[in-house]
Amino acid sequence: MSINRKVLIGVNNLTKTYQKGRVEIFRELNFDIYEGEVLGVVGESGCGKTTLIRSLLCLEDSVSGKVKYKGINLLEVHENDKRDVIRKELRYIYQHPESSLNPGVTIGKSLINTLKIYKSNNGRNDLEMYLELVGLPKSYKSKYPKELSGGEKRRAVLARALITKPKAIFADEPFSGLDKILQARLISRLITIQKEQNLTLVLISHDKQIIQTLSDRVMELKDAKLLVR
Amino acid sequence: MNNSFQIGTSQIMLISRLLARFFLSMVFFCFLLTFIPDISYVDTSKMTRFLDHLEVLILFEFDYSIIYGDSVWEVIYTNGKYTLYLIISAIFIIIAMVIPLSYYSVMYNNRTLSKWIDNSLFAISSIPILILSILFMVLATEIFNFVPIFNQYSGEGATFTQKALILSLPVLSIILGDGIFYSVYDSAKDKITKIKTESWFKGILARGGNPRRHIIRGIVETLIISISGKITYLLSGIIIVEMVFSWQGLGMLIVDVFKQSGQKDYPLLIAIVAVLLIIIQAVNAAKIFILQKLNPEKSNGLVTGS
Amino acid sequence: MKQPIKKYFKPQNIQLLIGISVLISLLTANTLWFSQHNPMISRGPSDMPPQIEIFQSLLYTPDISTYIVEDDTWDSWGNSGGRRISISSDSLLISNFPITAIQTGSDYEYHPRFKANDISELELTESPEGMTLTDGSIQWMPGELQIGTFPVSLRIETDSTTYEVDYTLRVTKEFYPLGTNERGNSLSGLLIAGSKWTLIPGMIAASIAISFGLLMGVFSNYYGSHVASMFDGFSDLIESIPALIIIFIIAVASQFNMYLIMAGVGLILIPKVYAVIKSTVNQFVENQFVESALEIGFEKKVVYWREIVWYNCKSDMISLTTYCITFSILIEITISYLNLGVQDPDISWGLILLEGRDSILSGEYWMVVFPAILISISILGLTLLGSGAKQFLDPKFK
Amino acid sequence: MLLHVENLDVEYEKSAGFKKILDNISLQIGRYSRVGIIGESGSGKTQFVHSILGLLNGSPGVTSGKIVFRGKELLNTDSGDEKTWRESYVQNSTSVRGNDISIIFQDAKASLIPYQTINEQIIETWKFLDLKGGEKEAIEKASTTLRALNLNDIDRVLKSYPDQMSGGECQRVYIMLALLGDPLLLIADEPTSSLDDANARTLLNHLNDLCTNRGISLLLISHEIEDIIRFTDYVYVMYNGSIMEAFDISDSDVMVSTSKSNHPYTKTLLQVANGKFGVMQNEQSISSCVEQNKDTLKNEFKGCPYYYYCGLRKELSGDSQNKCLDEKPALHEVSKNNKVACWHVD
Repeated sequence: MSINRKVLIGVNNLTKTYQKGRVEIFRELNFDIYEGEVLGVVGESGCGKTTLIRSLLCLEDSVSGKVKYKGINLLEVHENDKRDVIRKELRYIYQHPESSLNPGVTIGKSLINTLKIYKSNNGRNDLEMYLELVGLPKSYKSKYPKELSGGEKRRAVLARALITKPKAIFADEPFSGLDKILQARLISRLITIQKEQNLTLVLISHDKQIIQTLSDRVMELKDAKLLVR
Repeated sequence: MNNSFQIGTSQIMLISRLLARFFLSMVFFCFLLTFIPDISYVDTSKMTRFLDHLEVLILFEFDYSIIYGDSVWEVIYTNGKYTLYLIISAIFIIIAMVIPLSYYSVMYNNRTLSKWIDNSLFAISSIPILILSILFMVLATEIFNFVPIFNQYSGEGATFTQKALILSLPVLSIILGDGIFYSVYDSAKDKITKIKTESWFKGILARGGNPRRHIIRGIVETLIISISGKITYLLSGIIIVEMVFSWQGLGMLIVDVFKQSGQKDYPLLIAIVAVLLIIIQAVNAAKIFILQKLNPEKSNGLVTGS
Repeated sequence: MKQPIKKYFKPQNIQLLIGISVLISLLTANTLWFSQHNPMISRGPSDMPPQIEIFQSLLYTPDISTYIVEDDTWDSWGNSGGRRISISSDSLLISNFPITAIQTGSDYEYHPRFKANDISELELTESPEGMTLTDGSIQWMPGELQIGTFPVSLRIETDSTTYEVDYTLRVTKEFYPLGTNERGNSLSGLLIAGSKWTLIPGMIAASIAISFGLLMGVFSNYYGSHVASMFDGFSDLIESIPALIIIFIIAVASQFNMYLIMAGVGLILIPKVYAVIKSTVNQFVENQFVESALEIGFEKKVVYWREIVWYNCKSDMISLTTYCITFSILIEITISYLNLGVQDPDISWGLILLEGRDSILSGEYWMVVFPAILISISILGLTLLGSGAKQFLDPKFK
Repeated sequence: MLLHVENLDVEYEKSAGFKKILDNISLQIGRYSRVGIIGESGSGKTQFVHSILGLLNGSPGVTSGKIVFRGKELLNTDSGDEKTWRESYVQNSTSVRGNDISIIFQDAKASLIPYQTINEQIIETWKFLDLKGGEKEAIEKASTTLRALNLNDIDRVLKSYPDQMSGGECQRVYIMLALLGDPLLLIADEPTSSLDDANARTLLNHLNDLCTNRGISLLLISHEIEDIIRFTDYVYVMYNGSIMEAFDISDSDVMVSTSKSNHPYTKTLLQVANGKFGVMQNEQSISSCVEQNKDTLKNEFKGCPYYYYCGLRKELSGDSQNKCLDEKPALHEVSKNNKVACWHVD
């Protein structure tokens, strides 16, 4: 993987404090995310790797430093135009599928609702294309999240994220809680999609083994320091 | 009244919290009183009238009641006994009936009898307390040709069954009417089915143990919470039952005060409502202490939310 | 192995069926009352038992007097009527009671059954014109003009003594299926008239409770914690005092104006709706659903109002509305029964119950039993409607 | 032979009909032996273990099969009509729990009674098994077992509630409770999956030593293949309710190379365990895997459970593929210590 790729997001001296500055999660981190690469973020559970990515995407408060994306510092973007600047292109996938799927409505309906936001007119066949892409049969669009198994829910969440055609996807523990073999199936599906769409993929996980085999570069967060390999 | 319990704070804090709630609702009651049209307050502004009522409450000016002449406390004492009897026996019978019924219906739920019990309880629960008490009256007069009104009790010649009827029918109609019993029974049943799916329940079974003691404890826990949630509802029921069976309790007093035309007896009204609210807070306090005893692990220093 | 229940016999379909039928009957009763107004409560004889025979035999024991006739005495005018000594009716030898209130044109038939079996001869000593006694059963077809009360007496001769049984028969022109009260109003008319105080005030209370409860439930999360604590304080305050006392105050303050009282009922039900909505919305906030919906690009109000409320709280709304209606019916009959609600010239179920109360002593139960049954059925029906609709709307993800 | 299970079937009633959870499972455990079961979640391993102790709560539960423990029949579905064998099954399995066979669960903290101190729970379990000796002996015996599992400051643990203890401590306490009645067989249903890797390994080591010197045979269930291979001698591979392969690894203590096992599913499992995720290419395309779940739900699918994913099937000719589709292969001996359920492996 040649390193001289175009930098998608440049981060310098990113600091996140907690309880009004008394507790520091991490301080002055500098790293770059290249376009089209698979970046792994590893660390013990509770070491703040999720908060690192969430502060990157301005989902956390009391964060200082500079996050340069297309020349704008994301941290200074005002609250109500975050929707157009950040959310259009940078997608964050939550760890638990329940927080991304509306339990009261079928998978198809929630995907169509997301499609409508991104103004893609041919809703019907787009929906089926995306379901097929993540490996769910078309008949699943009339099912409710409750009727799906763990792996299938995660595929639906992946489909929902891909619909927004993001430039980069930040996935928080997308495979935790699944069996090794199920994780393996999900991973190979994710990799094939990432290759096809030349997507930047940032994976957060506490399982070093998976991240090692998957990502081009690995960032390990250990007691507020960042070592990149 | 949220049914969570504040753990970790010491007992004094809990008592003060309940007292604050009691005082706040009394102030709210005095504020509501100012809306009652009354000839003696026709010219005074609402504010002064509100302060008047508050003064009665805070300075305990309960020595003179307009209807009954003698001091309010005498009236409360003589009539309060009967209402207290109704409340205590209602709560006691609910507990005594829910534990076996819910245990039986969940443990042997495939039997038709338990289904029959559920459906009939659900049907009865849709009958309001007023209707149920009137129907009980009709049944009593038809079968025992004796009208179970309160003043018959002290009358001579009242046989044992008549006395028993007079005492039991009001309590039964409070419990079964308006779905009070059914909702407590239902929450107890849900709790048992939930316990049966807990992994510590399966743990007990796996160790060859007999989980009956734990199921009963679970029922008692839900009972306390759902009864304390329903206590204000129970008091409304008591007012109705006292009117139908003409019991000389606080409920009848309240209705008489409200039915008075002209000068309303405010000190008596405030005193009665104060007593009722104290009963409500007492039940809440009992709930908190019993729950702390049932869940010891939650009370020693661990701060957990509701 | 038993097959799972057929699709259409599921419990919620049955509940829906009962609920809708009760709702429709209440609505028809309302429209009937508003369209015809007074003529339904026609003036009839007072304290008439229900003319439907089963009800009359069940709910009313007619007063029958029985006599023993000394056959060998002559009265002063020389005819052989003989002196009559009245005996208490419970030593009556007749085991089934006659129907004593009928309508003109209906064919009346009464076949007395006797406890003693040594009956030698039956004879109708006194009867309205046209009544016949044929082989042990009295038959009669009252003509159009025969209205009013007619005494009937039956002589029964056994081997040892002769008895005589008297009762009065009342014939009316109109048909009173459920009987009449002291002032002669037909109970069925009264009940239909009374139904106007069920759905309309119920809708008032429900609309207030649901709208305020919903707004408070959503805004308590929408605008952050200080708003939430204000709403919590408000709902705790209302719930701390027993509902009936607050209703009494509102009733007295509004001089028994039912619409204001029902608005008060709506106010009292707000905390209940608020608690349900708040807990559902809190669930979505806690498991980061709101944050991820915002992150994917929905606006805040779309997330709250469509994703959470419209998709997930619809079923709770319906079951809460039916609860509010049943609660307001409950309150209406209670305060009218205590004479603090609907006042005399007006009609409501509570008032009928109040009138019926003193008729219990005199054994006329129909004035109490019919409204009681009707109220219970309508409350049961509405509750079933609520729970059936709730299960029907969200069977999938519950 | 300590425990002998013969073609056990378990079915659950679902809205779409009856789903076969276990399809004729047979298994033997000898005295002092170590047996492991590998399988994905949802392959029915937990249901199998619970059915031995009669802890299944779905209906109808066990439909046919035989379970014999030390010669005594716990379950025998062809010994009379359903009512009698079900009653004797419930009776026997309850009598066996705690003193002959005991089980430890996945989430130990949730399997302990939340509102009782560990002390009270020991005494209560002691009374359940009505063992001789008073409370002092119970605490004494419990502390020796806890020391064997090298739990530090036992007195604090005895007085505390489950919420106040870490996952590892809870699991050790629960193992102690399970061994209080000196059972002959200990079933460990994924004991370490809620712990992180470090103390999972130490816990299993202690458990293994405890079982060896107390002569308790161990049935270890897990989806972590390394634990199974390190701690057991005989391994059953379960997939979708039936046994795919059973092989003996007592002689080879080194990490089993893929050649040792023959069934395609076991091969994929072992490769995934070694971190080679590229292996997925030799499986069928993933979308077909979802169709397969739907069919088994309605019980019409009589073919091999691994049919949809099977990589081996891709190179086969048409008619041999139909053989996989319409008939389920039975376990047959392939070599001295290896049985495989696949038509095309011999």
